[in-house]
Order: sequence, then C-alpha cells, then structure tokens
Amino acid sequence: MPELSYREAVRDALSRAMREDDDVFIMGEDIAEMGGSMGVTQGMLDEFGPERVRNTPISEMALAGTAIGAAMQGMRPVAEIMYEDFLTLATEQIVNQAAKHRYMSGGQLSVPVTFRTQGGAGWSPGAQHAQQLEAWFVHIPGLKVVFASTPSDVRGLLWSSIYDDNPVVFFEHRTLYGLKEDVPDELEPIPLGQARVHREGDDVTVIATGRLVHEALSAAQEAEGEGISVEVVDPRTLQPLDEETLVDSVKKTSRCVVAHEAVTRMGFGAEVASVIQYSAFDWLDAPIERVGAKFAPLPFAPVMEEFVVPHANDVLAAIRRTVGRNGN
Amino acid sequence: MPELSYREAVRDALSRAMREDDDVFIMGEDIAEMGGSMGVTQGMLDEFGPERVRNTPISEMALAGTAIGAAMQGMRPVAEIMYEDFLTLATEQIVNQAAKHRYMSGGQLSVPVTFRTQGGAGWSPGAQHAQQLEAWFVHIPGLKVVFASTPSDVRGLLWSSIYDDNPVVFFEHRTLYGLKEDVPDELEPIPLGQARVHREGDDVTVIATGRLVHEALSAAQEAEGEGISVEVVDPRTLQPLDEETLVDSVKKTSRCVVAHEAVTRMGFGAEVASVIQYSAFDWLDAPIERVGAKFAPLPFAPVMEEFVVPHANDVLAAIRRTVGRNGN
Amino acid sequence: MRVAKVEQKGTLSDADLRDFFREMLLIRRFEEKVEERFRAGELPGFLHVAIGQEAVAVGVCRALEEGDVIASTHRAHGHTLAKGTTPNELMAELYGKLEGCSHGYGGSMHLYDVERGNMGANAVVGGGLPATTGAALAFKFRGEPRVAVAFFGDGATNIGTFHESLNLAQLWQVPAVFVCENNHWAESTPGWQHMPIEDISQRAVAYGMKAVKVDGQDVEAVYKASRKALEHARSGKGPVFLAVETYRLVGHYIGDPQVYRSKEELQETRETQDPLDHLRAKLELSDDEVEEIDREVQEIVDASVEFAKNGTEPKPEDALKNIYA
Amino acid sequence: MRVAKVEQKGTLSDADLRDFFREMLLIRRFEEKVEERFRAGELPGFLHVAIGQEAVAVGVCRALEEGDVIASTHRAHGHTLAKGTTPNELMAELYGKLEGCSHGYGGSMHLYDVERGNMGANAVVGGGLPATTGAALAFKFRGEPRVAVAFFGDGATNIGTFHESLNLAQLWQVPAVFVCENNHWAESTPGWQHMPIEDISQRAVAYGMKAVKVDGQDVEAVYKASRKALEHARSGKGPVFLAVETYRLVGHYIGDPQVYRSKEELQETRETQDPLDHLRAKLELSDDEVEEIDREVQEIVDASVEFAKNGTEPKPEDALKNIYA
Ligand SMILES: Cc1ncc(C[n+]2csc(CCOP(=O)(O)OP(=O)(O)O)c2C)c(N)n1
Ligand SMILES: Cc1ncc(C[n+]2csc(CCOP(=O)(O)OP(=O)(O)O)c2C)c(N)n1
Ligand SMILES: [Mg+2]
Ligand SMILES: [Mg+2]
Repeated sequence: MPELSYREAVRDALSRAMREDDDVFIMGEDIAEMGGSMGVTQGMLDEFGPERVRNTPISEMALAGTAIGAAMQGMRPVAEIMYEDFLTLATEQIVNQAAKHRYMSGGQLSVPVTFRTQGGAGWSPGAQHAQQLEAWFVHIPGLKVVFASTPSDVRGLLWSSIYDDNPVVFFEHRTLYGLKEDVPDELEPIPLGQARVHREGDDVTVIATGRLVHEALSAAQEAEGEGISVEVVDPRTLQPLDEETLVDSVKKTSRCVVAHEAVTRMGFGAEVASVIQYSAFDWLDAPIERVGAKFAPLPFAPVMEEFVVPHANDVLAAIRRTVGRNGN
Repeated sequence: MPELSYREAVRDALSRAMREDDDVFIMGEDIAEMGGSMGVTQGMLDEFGPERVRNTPISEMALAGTAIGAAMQGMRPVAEIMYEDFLTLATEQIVNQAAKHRYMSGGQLSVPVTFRTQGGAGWSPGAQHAQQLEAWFVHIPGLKVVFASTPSDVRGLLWSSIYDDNPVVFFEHRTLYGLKEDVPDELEPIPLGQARVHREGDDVTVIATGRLVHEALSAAQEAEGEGISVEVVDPRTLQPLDEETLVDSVKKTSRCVVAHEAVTRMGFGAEVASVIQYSAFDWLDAPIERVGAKFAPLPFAPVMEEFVVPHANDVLAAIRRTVGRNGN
Repeated sequence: MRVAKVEQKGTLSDADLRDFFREMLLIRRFEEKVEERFRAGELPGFLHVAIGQEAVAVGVCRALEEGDVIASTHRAHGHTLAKGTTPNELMAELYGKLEGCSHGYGGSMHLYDVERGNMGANAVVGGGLPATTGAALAFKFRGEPRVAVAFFGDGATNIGTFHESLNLAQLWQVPAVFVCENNHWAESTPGWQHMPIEDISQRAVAYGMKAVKVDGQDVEAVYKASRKALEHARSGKGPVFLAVETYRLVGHYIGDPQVYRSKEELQETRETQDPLDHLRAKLELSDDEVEEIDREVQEIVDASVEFAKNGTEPKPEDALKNIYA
Repeated sequence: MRVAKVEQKGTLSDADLRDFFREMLLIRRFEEKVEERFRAGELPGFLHVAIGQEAVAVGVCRALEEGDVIASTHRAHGHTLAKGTTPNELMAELYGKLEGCSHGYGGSMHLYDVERGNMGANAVVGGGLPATTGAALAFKFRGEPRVAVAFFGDGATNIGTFHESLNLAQLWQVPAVFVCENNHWAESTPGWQHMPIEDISQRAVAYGMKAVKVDGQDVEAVYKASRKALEHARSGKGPVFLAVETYRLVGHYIGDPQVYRSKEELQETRETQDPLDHLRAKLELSDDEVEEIDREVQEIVDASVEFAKNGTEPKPEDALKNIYA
C-alpha cells in the first residue's frame, strides 16, 4: 500500500491511463516542463514526451475545443484548465459543444473528454483565481461533474472519468494536493454516480464536497464530543447524483447540513437541499442547513478571505443549529 | 394608457434613457439596420444614429468587455447578447471582470453596465439557441440578475437596470415579445429586488419566472375551477432576491411550487426551494415542488421540444400534487 | 442518388464539371424547396440557405478524400449535401423526423452525418473551429492521411474562437483546412462594419499560416484551390486558410426582409454572381440540357419532401434519449 | 515621493533620463524587496515581479498625459508605480492593508488606483483588453483627448480576448495603445512553443492596425515610441500596437525554480539585457551617483515596508463591503 498525495494520485491515474492506452493524452498550459501550475503533471513529460504531454498557448477556448475535436475522433484527451476561473473562457465549448454533440447528432457521436481543473481559497489568490464553479456544470444536461476529496477517490474517479464516454468536468481542490493516504497498488476505478459515506452517524447527515468533506469530518469529531452523532457523506459525483444514498442517510438521521466552499447562493447545496426536502420531507425534523461561502467575491487580505469561506466551525455551528431545533 | 408589447416596452425603456442621457448607448450584433434578431431595437438607428446604436462584429467577449470598459468610465452601456447561449462566450468578462472590479478595487470603481439577452424554447431553434442560463449568474456576487415577464415589468425593470450602478444581467424571454399590455404614459421605474404578486390565493404559492409566470397564471385559473386557490408570485429580480415576499406568501399558503423554463436540476428553483424550506419550514405542509425543463438539451423536433420544457399543465400537476399531500 | 465521385482527382473533365453543375443545381433546388416549405408553414426552426454559395460547398467537398471530415455552420445544407448526405435524410431532418440525418434532434443548424465524415453543423458562430483543429490533431497523432476541414463565414473571423483555433492549428502543424466563405455580410452587417481589413486573407498573417485566395463563384477554381490546400495539409506542411470570395444571393435567414441592403444591389449581384450561370456558360450547356438536369434534380428534391413527410415522428419521450453515451 | 513628470513631453534631457533611471531603480528595488518579504513569509498571495522589464513601464507611463488610463496584468508592480501609485500604497496592498491601493481587496494581481488613471491589473490573461477598447470608446464618445493603454504579454496574444479587442478597437478607431511586452515566455512556455510567428508585430496585420516595434530595454526608445503611438491614437488616427521586445530576468512567479530554462541562458540574459545597466552606461553615471540614487530609493522602499506593516488590518466583516455600489 503506497502512500500517495492527492497530487500524486491524480498523476498516477493520468500516467496509468497513458501507459495502457495510446488514445489518452493530456494538454494544458505549462503542464510539460513545469508540470502544471500545481505540479500535478511533474515528470510526465519525461515519460511520455511532448506529443502526449502537450503545452498549449493561453487559449482556453481552443484548448477545450481541440480536446473535444480529438475526442469526437475517438481519442480520450484530458485537458487541464489551470484555474477554475478560466473555465469561464471555455464554457461555450464545454456547454454548447461537448455537452450537446451527442444529443444534437441524435446519438451518432460521443465526446469522451475530461476537463480537469482546480480552485479554492486559502492562499489569498484573490477574486479571479479561487472561485468554485461546479454548480454551473451540474445545470447542463450532457455533462458529468466530479469533485473528489481524497487521494484514493481522486485516483479512482479520474480513471473512470477518462474512460467514461461522456464529457466530464473534473474538479480538484487546491488545498488538498498535499493530502496523503495509503492506497492499494492496483488502481481501483470508482464508478461515477456513487456517493461515499465517510462516517456513519445517527443524529444528522452532513453532505459535503471537496475541501469541506474534511472540514465536515473534523466538525463531526468535535460534535461527537458534544454527544452528537454525525454522518458525513460525499457525493463525489455531482452529476449524475447518487440521490438514493443521500436521501437514505437523511431518512435515517432526520437532519441535514449541506456544505461546500462555493458561494451558498445558487451553489450545489441548493440542489441537494431541494432534492432532500422533496424526497425526505416527512423525515426531516429541522430545516436543511446550507454552509458555503458568504455572498462575496474572494477578497485578498487573509483575514477577509478566511471570513468569506466556510470552515469546520461553520459546519459545526450548522450541526448545532439543526440539532437544536425541536423535531416535528 | 398606450398599449405596448413586451418588445416595444423594452425599446421604450432604451429609447427614453437614450433621449434623456448621453451616457446611455446600446451595442450588439445586428441591432442597427436590422433592429436586432428579435426586432427589439427597430427604428432606434434612425433616431439615435450609428454611434449610439452600435452594430458590433461577432465578438461576444469584446462586446461585453468593451461595454464594461465604457461603464468603468462612467457611461451606461446596454450590451445585447443576441442569444443567451452566447453568454457562454462572455462569461469571463461578465463574471470575472464586471462582477468583481468594484470589489477588487476596494470600492473605487463601479460598473453600470446592462447585459440584455433573450432565450427560450418554443420555436425549435435547437440546443444552441434556447437555453435558459439565469441560474449561473445568480451564483456570482457582484451581479444583479433580472428576468421580466410582462411589458410593464420589462420596461420599469430595464430602466432601473440601466440606472443601477452595478452590472445587471437582464433576461428576456423570446416567446413574450408579442405579449401586449396597457401601460402608463409615464415610465414607472421598478426597483430591483421587489417581487410581484400577480394573483393572491390561499392554498398554494407558485413562484414563477419568465414565460412560466403566464403558464402559472393559467394553471392557477384552472385550479380555481377545481377549488384550489393559488397565489402566483414573480420574483422579477433573481438577485437581489425578495426573500421576504416569497417566504411570507408560503407562510400564508403552506405549500409551494417553483416554476421556470430552465432545466430543473441546479436551476433557479433550487435556490428558491432552499430558501423557502429554510425560512418557512414550520409552515410547510408538503414538499416544495419544482417545475422546470426535463434534464435534456433542447431537441429540434417540435414534439420533443414541447415535451422537454414545462407548460401550464405541468404547473397544474405540481399544484395538484402538493395540495394532494396531507398537511402535517 | 449522388453523382459519382470525380475519378481522377486534381484534373477535371467536362463530364466532371457537368456533375458539379448537377450537384450545385440539386443544392439550389433543394434550398428553394426548403424556402417554399418553410413559407408554407411546414418546417420548424431557424433556416438559413446558401443560395449563391453552392460552388464553394461542391468545389471543396469534391476535392476531399475518403476519410476527410468537415465541420459546418448555421448555413449548412449545401455542405451537408455535398459531403454525401442524401436529400432524403436531410429533408427528413428539416421536418424533424427520425429518418433525418440527426434523427430529428438537430435541425437545420445541427446537421450531422458522422459516417460520411460530417462532424456537424454549428449554430454558434466559430463553434466548430476548435474541434476541427482537434480532429486534425487526432489524425496527426494516429498518422492517418486525413484532413479536417472547417467552413465558416467572414463574420466568424471576428470571434476569439477563430483566432485561437487557427493559431493552435498552425503552431501544431495539424492537417486542417479553414475555408472562409466571405459573402461580405454577417446577418445585416456588411463587411466594412465588422472587419477592419479589406483582404480577409490577411487574417492568416497573424499565424504565419499559408493563405490561398479563390473566386468562390467559380467551382473549378474552388476545386483546384481546395485540392492544393488539402494536399498541403495532408502532406504535413501545416494547415491552410482558404479565403473564398462569394455571395449570399438571398436573405440571412428565410423570411429576412433585407432592409439593410438595396434591392438594386442585390439584383445586380444576382445577375452577375450566380455560380450556376457561370458554370453553365463555361460548359456551354443548352437550355435543353439544363432543363433535363433540372427535371432530374427537381424530382429528387420532390421525392425528398415525400420521404420526409412520410417519415417517423419522434415520440415525445425520445427527447430523453441520446443525452449520455 | 515620485520624481517630477518630464517637463517637455517628446524631448528628453539628461535630467529626464536620470529621473527615468531613478524610477526604474525604485521599481527594481521595490520588487526585490517584495521578493525578500515574500520569502520571509510576510506576503500572502501569488506574486509576479517584472525584473528586467522596468524600462517598459517607465517609458510608456512617462509618455502618458494627464487623463490617460492604463490596464495592467498579473505582473503589475512596475506599471502601477510608474503610473503614480506611491510605494507606500502599493506595499500596503501587498500586505493586505486598508491603506493599500486596493484597500486590501485586490492584492498583487489586482492593483487599482483609479484616481491616478490605473483601471486595474488583471489576473486573467487578456482580461483587461476589452475594457481598454471600451474606455477608449468612452473617450471618443465624449470627445476627450485621452488615450487608454493596455499592457499585456506575448502569451496574451494567443487568447481570443486579444483578437476581439484589437479588432474592435481598429474597427471603431478608438484612441487606444496596446503595449505587448514580449518577454519571450508565458510562464514556462517559450515563445516558439506558444506562438507560430517570430515577429509578434505581425499580429496587428490581421486588423490592419498600425504596429510599432521597439527595444524594451532602452527606456528612451520606449518613451519615444510611446509618444508617437499615443499621439497617433489621440489625434483620432486609430489605435496602435506597440510591440516591445523585453526580458524577464527572473522566474514567472516568486519561488519559480525555472526548471524550463538553463541557468547559463538566464545568466547571459541578465548580463546583457538589464535595462538599468543600459541606461546607466548611456548616462555615464558614476558608481557614486548610482549609489546615491540607490540609497535614496532604498530608503523609500524600506519606508514603504514600515508603512505597510503599520497599516490597518481589515476586519473580517469588511469582506462584505464593496460588493455592490
Ligand atoms: C457566437 C454567435 N454570435 C452570434 C450568432 C448569431 N448569428 C448567426 S449567423 C450570424 C452571422 C454570421 O456571419 P458569417 O460568419 O459571415 O456567416 P454567414 O451568415 O454570412 O454565412 C450571426 C451573428 C451566433 N450564431 N453565434
Ligand atoms: C486566461 C488565463 N489563462 C491562464 C492564466 C495563467 N497564467 C498567468 S500568467 C501566464 C503567462 C502569461 O504570459 P504573458 O502574457 O507572456 O505574460 P508574462 O507572464 O510573460 O508577463 C499564465 C498562463 C491566466 N492568468 N489567465
Ligand atoms: Mg458572411
Ligand atoms: Mg511573456
């Protein structure tokens, strides 16, 4: 069982796929010599050469769209968009092209492309380098959306994304790259659309994604000390969404907190809350709590940045609020 | 009280603002001689000339961004993005630039730009010409988002958007352009952030936007025949959201349906449902029903297109479902 | 249904040119029929015909080899027919039938025929250009002697997607040909109002890309220029920008009152710039000959309407198919 | 704090050039200090210094008139200082203090000073270009004799935003100057790997835009070329593309190990391409003279760190201000 960081786990999935399959290649800005702005693809140029580890110009539309075109010819490109914020430059290609070619052609085409990207607060990069935009893509039929929170998850999910015949937007969180975990020698693909129960509990379900999975886990530990038993579930795939696992958990606990780093308003938690209130209405003993970034762009100064995005204590406060409510 | 169509009402707001204020101008693709792809700006070239009614090349990024730059210098540009689907080309400018300049500058700048756009199913334009993407922009702090459903609303809200010192993304619905209404001679500005109660009722609140406001009103009429009293509320401004009016209505009726044409998943209704379940939890007698497009791109063939997007009968079915539930 | 492929690629006999004429006329009659049926209220959607631009579609597509692929635009009927989709399948698509080339999911602005190398028309201006670079990259990766060809208009050269796609294609030396159909209008906007240069081939200078100019109303010239461009791309020498001068002899969309251009100007252009007239004169076709060909293609077109009307309406629930692979 | 503006615009005396030298040295020392403080763990965020490119910032900004505005990039310290923001306000921003030029909301990649005509640095490559065209459009609308200037790098010429913005600026003949600082690298990617042309001024051909090439390590040349470009734009003759050859003598970001270029190459460039060395030689400044200036600017820089450290930390809740007007 080697220990891999989240960063190494991403690299491992990419490298294995490229070793086994000539159709897989990676492209992105500064992914070659430099190994990407987060060092994820370091060393891959040496192993696979510049044709399959392609540095691109600063051209997010063409970067995304070229990958789409190659995918339409049966290749399995993995295109890296350096920061999530720059997805905004590629949305036309991802949303109007990749997501819709299969449908508009009446099923003639498939577009097996993966768009990897990363973001996240915590390093004071400011308002244009830290947004969390996964919610946008959940709104688009034809796309799959993944957001992995641990090394083993990121490895298994990335593999499955590469081999999925649909376009996948694959989110990584910047502050998780250093996170380490023992993983099996063999890469175990994780099917898209399966949530993961990180921790079982009876009193409240916390549904969290990305960095907030870890914040939720520490909040859960803290809560345990207060006699509150918390179940923590990570959907991992936001589209298709494993509604069953989420709903079943809430039916068991009767209380629910949804947590992510993205802005709360119109964030992914809104969708989860809507699904839960609908499917577990008669089980809910308290309103569903949403934890997310406050309604502001990411400010630069660290004290302000920290204030805007949620942390374990915000999750804990939400847990306490929901448990504090009398049931019906 | 002249009768104005929704199309004429938009034109009236633009023309009045341009008559009174040299800082207001409009720009967009084919808005001059042709009067825009929907005929909204017809005749304006003659009145205001090509400098203030500016045809642009097909350059959505520069079209949006140039308007932003002019707004930063104190002008009040109204930029037309011909179809909502092409907002995907301008998201970088709208989301990273317009929405954030004020914040990133610590309050030094304001960006009084309005982005008008339109979309909507019903004419079989296919998957790339009919999306409803308003939810995306509600997720972005720094933007205001408006979606008007009647001639008087669209006129009063557009005026307020032009004179708002913040960037506003202003959605119009294609199938509403022909809708007529008597409006006062004087243009009455409608403050952003105020919902409109279209119809009072006791048994269920339908919160609807755009075309679905009208579908909701016919569903309400139908329901009345079945003895169900329906309140219909249009938020009109999606950001800032008039939560109070929406929540108060549901506290009164205890049941809620949210309806829009956009895809249900991660649509604006998810945010509304989340707000309502949170703030009116103890009042709700049934799960909040969401009505929206089925999870598919817009297909071409009319029978399929009609199947995908919601109509009055879908709203009615949701009303019946929620009323059919036993209260708590 | 379609005339045979030109036998000896690169040289054109009179018989070849007659075939071209026939195909151009087929496209013309097909589009006239589309206009007619649209005005009769039978066709849903937004429709753009390319009347006046037939020589570009035929000249370019006849120059292609088996395995080459194209990407098209909102003005796609001609390209689609020239790339081998049958009039029946195309017409059925416009009627929204399952037998259509996109099985009723696409419509006029989203015509696909993947088996025949048509990777899709695109309703987003410039939207298909990056995928063309990407398809060409795939061919290069696999060492396949195939070329990816994108059609687009003068208006499309203003969009960032164009810039990024051509830049990348040249940088990576992929086998792509970018066919710019300069019909001097983008909807209602004349070239001088949307483009600050007169010679559109100058766009290619920014990428150091080989540019070739050609008269788009002369199908033989288009064919020959395309052959050269395709050979250049196929042989690994890099992509080519093919700047084609052409004319849109009708409105931007069916029903366009064309308030933005004078009737006289349009009339004159129609009289002097019809590629069918040019080819007919060159081939010295007699009225009888033309009439015979015309009857033949008219029959095909009429039959396509019959076929389409008798086609299968999708079921509403079919809308939930084909979203994911 | 800043040296006086060059008196007689267009001609440069030795005294003017000494002022330039002083300002360039101030920028150099300021950025070195930023590097030092970052490595000491005092500065949050992503930091990019422009060591080697000081002559561009100073040469361009000194050529501006009152009322002209600039837009900058992720590599913004030099432009910001040259446009008149005080070292104190800039350093305070990097420390995230309320006294900073963006009041702690922006950071190194988002430096604004609207009163002094700095419309903002942009962390999105190409992100500020359309707004430059837009600002120039506003000036034209109002008949104000002002020019909008955008700084951007060679890498930025690959992005669609660049294409659309320059195209539109030329089409509408707005008073804008586009200053391309070609330092031959985009992060780790060398020019030949991201751009298919050697002469970057060829980009302007696609728009028929006037292009001017200049040696960016020679501040006098930059100043003079900028004056001409600004005059051209200001007089209504249309925008100008100013292609400036320059060098980044350090890593892309502070902490960059620069695995992508050889130490020797870098060393040689540093020895031959330092704009301060060039200007010093030209002015025949003695060691004593340089030392004196250096002491002076070092003091200013040190004082700015003091100022910044003593600045006011924002309150956490301040994060909820300035979102809407
Ligand atoms: C990105 C985008 N913007 C706007 C439109 C609306 N539109 C459709 S066709 C067209 C004009 C295209 O002009 P050109 O590229 O010259 O092609 P032509 O119509 O002349 O064949 C426009 C503006 C669009 N489809 N996509
Ligand atoms: C749209 C976008 N893509 C990628 C990046 C990441 N990035 C920051 S700087 C940079 C290189 C910029 O190169 P250039 O324009 O030459 O400016 P230089 O850094 O050389 O000053 C890149 C790729 C970005 N900030 N924005
Ligand atoms: Mg055209
Ligand atoms: Mg550079």
